Amino acid sequence: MGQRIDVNHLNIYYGDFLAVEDVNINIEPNKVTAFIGPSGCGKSTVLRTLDRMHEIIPGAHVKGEVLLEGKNLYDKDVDPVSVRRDVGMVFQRPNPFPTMSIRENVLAGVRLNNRKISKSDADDLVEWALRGANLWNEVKDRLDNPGIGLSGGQQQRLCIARAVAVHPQVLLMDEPCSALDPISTLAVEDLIQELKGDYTIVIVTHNMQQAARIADYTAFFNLKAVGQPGHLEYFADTTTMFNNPQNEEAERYVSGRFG
Amino acid sequence: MGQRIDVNHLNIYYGDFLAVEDVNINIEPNKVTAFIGPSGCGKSTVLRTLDRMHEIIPGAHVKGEVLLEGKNLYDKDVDPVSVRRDVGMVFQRPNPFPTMSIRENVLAGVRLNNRKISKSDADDLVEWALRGANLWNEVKDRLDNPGIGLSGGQQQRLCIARAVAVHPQVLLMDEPCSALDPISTLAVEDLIQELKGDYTIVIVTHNMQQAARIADYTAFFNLKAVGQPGHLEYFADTTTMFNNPQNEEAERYVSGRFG
Amino acid sequence: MSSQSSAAVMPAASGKTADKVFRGIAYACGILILVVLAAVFLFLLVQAWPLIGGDQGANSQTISDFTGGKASNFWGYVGPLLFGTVLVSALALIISFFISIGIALFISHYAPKNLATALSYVVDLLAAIPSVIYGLWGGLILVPAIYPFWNWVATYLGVIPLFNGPAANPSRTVATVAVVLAVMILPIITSLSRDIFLQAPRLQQEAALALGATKWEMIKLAVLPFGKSGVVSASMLGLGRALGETMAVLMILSPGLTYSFKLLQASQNQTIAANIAAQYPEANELGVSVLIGTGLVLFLITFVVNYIARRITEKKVA
Amino acid sequence: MADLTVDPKASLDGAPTIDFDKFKPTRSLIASRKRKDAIMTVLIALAFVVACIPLVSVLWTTLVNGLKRLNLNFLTYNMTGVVGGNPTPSGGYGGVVHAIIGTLEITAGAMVISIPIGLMCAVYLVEYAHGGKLAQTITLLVDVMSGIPSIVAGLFAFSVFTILIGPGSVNGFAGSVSLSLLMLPTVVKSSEEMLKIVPNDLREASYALGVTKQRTITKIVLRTALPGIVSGCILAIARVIGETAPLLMTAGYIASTNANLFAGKMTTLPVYVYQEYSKLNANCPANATAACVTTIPMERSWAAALVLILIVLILNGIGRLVAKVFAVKSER
Amino acid sequence: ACGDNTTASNGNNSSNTSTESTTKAEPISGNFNGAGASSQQAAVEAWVAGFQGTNPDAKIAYDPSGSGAGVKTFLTGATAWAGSDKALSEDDVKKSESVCASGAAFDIPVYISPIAVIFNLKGISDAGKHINMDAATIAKIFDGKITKWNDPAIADQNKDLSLPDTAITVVHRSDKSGTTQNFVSYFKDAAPDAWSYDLSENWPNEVGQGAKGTSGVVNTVKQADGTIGYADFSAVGDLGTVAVKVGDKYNEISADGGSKVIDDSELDSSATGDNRVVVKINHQTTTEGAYPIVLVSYMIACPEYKDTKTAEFVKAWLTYVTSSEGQQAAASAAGSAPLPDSLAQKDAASIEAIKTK
Ligand SMILES: Nc1ncnc2c1ncn2[C@@H]1O[C@H](COP(=O)(O)OP(=O)(O)OP(=O)(O)O)[C@@H](O)[C@H]1O
Ligand SMILES: Nc1ncnc2c1ncn2[C@@H]1O[C@H](COP(=O)(O)OP(=O)(O)OP(=O)(O)O)[C@@H](O)[C@H]1O
Ligand SMILES: [Mg+2]
Ligand SMILES: [Mg+2]
Ligand SMILES: O=P([O-])([O-])[O-]
Repeated sequence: MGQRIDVNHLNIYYGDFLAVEDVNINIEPNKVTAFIGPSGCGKSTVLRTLDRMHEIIPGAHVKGEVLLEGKNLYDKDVDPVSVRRDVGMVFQRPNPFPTMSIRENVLAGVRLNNRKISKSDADDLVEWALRGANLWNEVKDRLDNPGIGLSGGQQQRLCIARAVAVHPQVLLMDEPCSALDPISTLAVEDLIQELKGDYTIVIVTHNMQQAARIADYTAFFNLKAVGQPGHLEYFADTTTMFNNPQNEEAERYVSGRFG
Repeated sequence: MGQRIDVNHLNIYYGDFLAVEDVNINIEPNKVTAFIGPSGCGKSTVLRTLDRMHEIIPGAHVKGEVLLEGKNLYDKDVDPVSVRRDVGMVFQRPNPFPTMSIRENVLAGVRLNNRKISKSDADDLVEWALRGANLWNEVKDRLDNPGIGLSGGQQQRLCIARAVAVHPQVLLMDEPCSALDPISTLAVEDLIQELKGDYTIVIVTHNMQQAARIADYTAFFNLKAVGQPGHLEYFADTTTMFNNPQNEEAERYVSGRFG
Repeated sequence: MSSQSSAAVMPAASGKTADKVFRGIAYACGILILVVLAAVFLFLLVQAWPLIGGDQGANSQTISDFTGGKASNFWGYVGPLLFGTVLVSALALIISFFISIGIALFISHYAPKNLATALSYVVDLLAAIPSVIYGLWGGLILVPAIYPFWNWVATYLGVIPLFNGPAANPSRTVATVAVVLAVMILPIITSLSRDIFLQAPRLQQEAALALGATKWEMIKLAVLPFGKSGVVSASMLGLGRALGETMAVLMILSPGLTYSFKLLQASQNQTIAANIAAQYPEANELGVSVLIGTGLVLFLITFVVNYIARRITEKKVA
Repeated sequence: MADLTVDPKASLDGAPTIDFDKFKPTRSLIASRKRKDAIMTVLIALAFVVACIPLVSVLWTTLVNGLKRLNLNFLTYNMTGVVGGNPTPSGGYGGVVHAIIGTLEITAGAMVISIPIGLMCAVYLVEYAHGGKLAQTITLLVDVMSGIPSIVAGLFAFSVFTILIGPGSVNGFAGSVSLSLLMLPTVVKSSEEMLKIVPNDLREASYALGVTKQRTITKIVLRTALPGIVSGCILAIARVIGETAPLLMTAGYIASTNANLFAGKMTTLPVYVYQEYSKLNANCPANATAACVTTIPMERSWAAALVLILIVLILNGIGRLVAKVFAVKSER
Repeated sequence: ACGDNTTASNGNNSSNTSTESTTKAEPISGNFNGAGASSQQAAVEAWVAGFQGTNPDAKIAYDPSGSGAGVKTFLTGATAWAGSDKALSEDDVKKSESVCASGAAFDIPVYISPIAVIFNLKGISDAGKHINMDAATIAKIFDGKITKWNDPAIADQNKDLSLPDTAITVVHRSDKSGTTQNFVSYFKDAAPDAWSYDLSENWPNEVGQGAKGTSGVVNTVKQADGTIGYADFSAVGDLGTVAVKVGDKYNEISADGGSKVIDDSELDSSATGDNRVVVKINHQTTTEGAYPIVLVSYMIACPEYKDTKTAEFVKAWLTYVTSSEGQQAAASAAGSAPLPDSLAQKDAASIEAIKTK
C-alpha cells in the first residue's frame, strides 16, 4: 500500500541557483497531499525530487534528505531507477508514447520490469488500469489504436493508467488537470479519491477549489521575490488551510478570489 | 472604438470535416463576450474565423457570413491581411517573437507592416501599449531585454500589448489565462475589464468563474458527440447564463462544480 | 485609456504585390529544382544516346577497350560497376550508421553539456574536411596502417566468405574504401541525427524515466522511435554522398570488374563515379557516351533507392 | 453531451483483480537491465572514441606534412615559372595564391546561386506547398539530387556551358554551377528542417497582427531560423569546397592567377592538391644546387590541403559567430 | 598577374639562356592555351618558363587534363595545341579539318620518356640493387604467371642476388593511360608469346592491384614489400628499377637509353596525313645501351590557324620545344630523354609547314 515520505532540510539547486530552500514536510501514507502556491515558487521542483526526476536536468542536484519509509532516496547506494519504480509520476501535459497503441502504453512500464507476461495477465492488467483511470469504457474497443489519437483529457487519463499499472507505492501528479476541460477534470478527481486507498498521492495544483475538494493535507509554497529561492511557507490539513490558516501569507493567497 | 460583429449561418470546415455548424451570434461592441463549452466543441475554431485566421490552416474554409460593422469579412474583395489589422488576437500560449526585445515585440505590428514611425512616436506607443497591458512598471527598465526572458504571465501581457499596439477594433483572446498562475490571471482579468472601454472583446475560457467575473455576454458551445460538428447551444447575457439559463444543457454544464 | 498615439498608425502599404512576387519566386525555385533535375536526366540521356541508338559494333568495341576485352556489351560493363558502387556505399553506410547514431546519442544524451558542445564542434570539423584530403590520407596513411588489422581479420575470420584471405597488401580494397567513405559520411548522419535527438520531446523521455526505465530503455522508448524517420533521411543523405563520391575512391581503391564479395582482396570492385573519373580524361567521344551511360544508371538507382526509402518512412509515419 | 455524473466506483466494478507480484521484476532481471544499460553507455562512448581516431589522424597528418611548406611565400605566389624542384627567384617553391582566389571565387559563386534558390525552395516546401503532390515530388528529387556523383555534375555543367557559350568554355563560373548542383540538396534539406521547427505560434502571431505572408516569412520565420540556416549552409559549403573531380573538368587547371570568374581557367585548392599529388616528385638535374627539392610537389600538396582546411575552419568560425549573434535568446 | 614568380625565366638554372635562339622576329605576346597529356606537364612547365625568357609577354597555360581530353578540346578549337601520349587516330585527323583553317592537324613527337619497371623488395631495392629481367619474364610477372620473387625464371637471370620467397604484387595503372599502352606494346613486340592481350590503354587483366595515375602506382609500390609496377622514369624516386635485357646485356634505365631506342626506330607508315611524324618504337632494338621501354609523347597542331597570332605562337612554341635548348630544359626539369637529331629534323620540317601569313 502507500508509503510515507519525510522530507528533511531539503535544498534544491539548478546548477548554482538555489531554487527551493530548506523544505521539511511529512507526507502521510494513503492520503492526498496538495502543493499550492504562486508560479515559480518551486512546487514542481519539490515534487520532482520525490522520485529523483530532478537530477535528470543537467546540473540539477539536491542537499538534504528524502526518506521513503525511512530510507533516504539520496543515499549513495540507492539506484534512481528503482526509486522511480516505487514512485510513479503523472505530468502536467499528457505524454503518451506516440508510437505505441493504447494497450502498449499502459503496459510500457510493466514490460520493462517483466518481459515474460502472459497475454491474459496483460489483458487483465490493461483492463484494471484503464478502469482505474476511468478510461476503459471509452477505449475498450480500440485498444490497438495509437495512444496519441485520443483527446487531451483521454491522453491524461491514459498516462495515469500507465503510471498505476506498475503499481507504485506513491503517485506524484503535477497539475494533472490544467489542460483538461471540466468533465475530464471531474473524472480525474474522482480517480484520485479512489486511488488513495492504494497509494500515497501528492498533487500540484493551481486550482484552490480543486485542492480543497480532494486533498487531505495542503502545503503552501511561496517565494519572497522573483529570483529568490522558494520555500514551504505553511503546511496544514486542508480544512485548516482553507478555513482557518494560521499563516498570514497563506491566508492572503487562499482568500484570493481565483478560479 | 470597438466594432460589432454579426455572425450569420456560419459553417466551418477543416477540409471536408464540418467542425462547427450553423453559428449565429451577435457580438456587441465594447462588451466582453465569453465562449465556453466542453473540449473540442469548436470555441477556438469559431474565434479564429472572426479574423480570418482559420483559413491559414491548409484546407480550412468557411461558409456563411461574418459581418464586421455590417461588412462581410469573407467577401471576395476583402483582404484578410487588413481584416487582421482591425481584429487583434491573443493566443492561449504566450508567443512573443523570440528574436525581438520587449520593445520590438510591442512595435512588431507596426514595424512588420513597414510603417514608418519616428523614434518618439515609437516610444510613446510602446509606453502606451505596455501601460495598457499593465506591464509597463515591471519592464520599463529593461525594454531592450529579449521578450521571452519574461515570466509566463508577463509574456502573456506582452502579447496583449503587442496586439493593442496596432489599434484593433476587436480583440480576440483564446484562453489567455490557462497557462497562468492566479496572480497573473488577476492582472489579465483586470486588464480585460479596462480594455473593453476601447475594444470589443471576445474571450474563450474553460474557467466558468472567470467567464462569470469578466464577461457581459456568454456563449455556450456544445457538441452532440465526438466527431460530430460543434454548434452554438445557447447565448445569453452572463447573469442569465450562470444564474438562470433557459437551456438544459447549459444549465447542466454551468452547474458542474468546476473551478 | 486614450489612443493618444493613433497618429502613429498610418495606412500601411498593402504589400499585396510583394506577397505575390515572393510566392512566385518561391514557387519558381521549387519548380527550378524539378527543371534542373530533368535537365540533368535529359543531358545524361542525350549524351548516352550513341550508346543506345548508335552503332552497336562500335559500342562493343569501345567497351571491350575499356575492360580489356572482359565485357563487350553495356550491361556486362555497368553490372559489376553498379554492384561495386552499391557494395561500397552500403558497407560505408552500415559502418557509419551505428557509429553515427552512437555519437549523436552521446552528444544529445550522455555527454555533459560542455563536452557535448565541444563534440558537436568536432563533428562539424569532420564534416568540413574536403574529400581530396580524405583521398590523400586514405591512400597514403590509412592503407599501410590498416593492413595488419585486415590481415588479422583475414586470418581469424577468414572462414566468413566476406573476409576470405589473403588480405591484400597494400590494402587498397573495398574494405578500406568503405572505412574512408564511412568516415566521410559519418558527420552528415551524426549532425542531422543529433539535431533530431536533441528535439526528442522531453515529456516522453521523462515519462519513460518516471516508469523506472534505465537510460538506455528510455532512449529505446522515447528517443529512437521519435527520431526514426529523421535518421532515415539523414542516412539517405549520407548514402547519396557515398554513392557519388569520386576522388577518395579513385585515389584509394584498386579496381576490378567482378561480382565478388571478397572485401579484403584487391581488384575486385569499382564504383561508377570513380570509374568515370579514371576513364574520362583519355576517353574518346563514344567512350564518354559509355561513361555517361553508367552515370545514368547510377542516377536511376539513386532515384529508386530514395523512392523506396521514402515509401518505407511514409508508411511508418502514417 | 458527455455524462457528468460519472460514478467512479462503478467503473472499477468488474475490474479484474490483479496479482501484482507477478509483474514484479526479478532480481536477475534488474541486474541484467543494469548491465545492458552500462554496456550501451560504454558502446556509445566508444562510438565517439572510434570516430575520433580518423579525425585526429587526418588532422595530424595534414598539419605535420603541411606545416613544412606553409609560409608567407607559399600564400602569396602562384605556380608560374616554377620549374622542377628549383626554387623561384623569391626563394619559395611556388604557391597557392591563385588557388585560394579560385576556391574563394568559385565557392562564392556556388553560394550565390544555390543558397537563394535552395532557401526559397525550402520556403516553398514549408510555407506554401503544405506537403502536396508537387512538394512530395520536389522532396524526393532533392534526395535524388544529393546522390548525383560530383563528376556527373561536372560533366553536366561542362556540357551546358559548351552548348550555351561554345566549345572549350572552361571557366570558374562553370565550376560554380557544377558545385551549386551539389550544394543545393544540402541547402534545401537543412533549411527545410530548420524552417519546420519554427513554431507555428510565431507565424500565427504575426498574421494576427495583420502582417502579410511575405513579411511574416522574411521577418519572423527566416529570422528565427537564421542560425540553423547559416549552419546548414556552412555544412553545404564544406561539402563542396573540397570537390575536385567536377572542377578539373569545368574550371581546369592553370599555373597563373586568374581573378575573373567568368573567363579563363581557374585553379582551386583541391585541384591544386590533386595535381601536385599527381606530380608526385620533381626532377632535379644532375648539376642542381642543394636548394632543389625533389619532394616538393607532395609537400606543396599537403601544405595546400592544410590551407584548405584552414579556410574551411575560418568559414566555420564565421558561421558559428553569425549563428551566435543571431541566435534566439534562450528562455531566462 | 598577382602572385607571379616574375623573373622566373631563369628559374631553370641548367643550360642557361642560349643565343642562337629561334625567334628572330619580334617577341610573341598574348594568351595561349594548351591541354592534354599529364606526362608532359613537368616538361611544359620548363618550356613555358624558357619560352617566356624570350617572349615575356606570352602567357601560356597548359591544362594536364589527359591526352584524350586534350585532343577533344583541341578538336573543338578551344586550344592552340594539344599534348598526347599517342598519335592521332584517323578519325581525329578527319575531324581536325573543320577546326584548322586549312589542312588537317598533325602530330610531332616532343617528349620521350623511359618507363621504369619499379619494384620494392626488402634486401634488394633498399640496398640500391637492380634486378635483371628479359621481356618475357616481365610480361609473365605482369600476367600473373610468375608469382614469387625467387621464381627460377627470375633467379636464373640474377645469379648474384639472393632473392626472397616473397609473393609478387603487381601494381598497374587503374586509369586509362598512355603509359600502360606503351608499356604493354613492349611486351607485344618483344615477348609476343608471353602476352596475349590486345593493345589497349586500359590494363587488360586482374592481376595484382590497380592505382590511379603514376603517383598512385609509385605510392602503392612504396607501401608494401614485394610489389612491382611501372612508371615514368622521373617518378621513380628511390625505388628499385629493373634492368631490361637488350640483345644479351641487361641495361639499366636511363634517359640516353631511351633516346637510343627512338633513334633506332622508324616512322610509322600507317599514320597517313601531311606533316605527321609518328614513331614506331623498335622494342627489339639491340643498340648498345638502349632502354627499350619508352613513352613517346606528341604535340598536335594545325598547319594553318584562323588566327595568325596563334599560328605565329604555335610555330615559335613548337620550334622552341623541339630545339636542343628546349629538349635540354625538359631533360633537367622532367628527366626526359632528348629527341634524337634525326627526329628533331623531321619535326622541324613539319613545323615549318605552319603558315603564319
Ligand atoms: N530547468 C531549470 N533550470 C533552471 N531553473 C529552473 C528550471 N526549472 C525551474 N527553474 C526555476 O526554479 C524555480 C521553481 O520552478 P518550478 O517549476 O518548480 O515552479 P512551480 O512552482 O512549479 O511553478 P509553476 O506553477 O509555474 O509550474 C523557478 O525560479 C524556476 O525559474
Ligand atoms: N487543424 C485542424 N484540422 C482538423 N480538425 C481540427 C483542427 N483543429 C481542430 N479541429 C477539430 O475541430 C473541432 C473543434 O476544435 P477546437 O480546437 O475549436 O475546439 P475547442 O472548443 O477550442 O477545444 P479546446 O477547449 O480543447 O481548445 C474538434 O473536433 C477538432 O478535432
Ligand atoms: Mg510547475
Ligand atoms: Mg481551443
Ligand atoms: O600520361 P598518362 O596517360 O600515363 O597518364
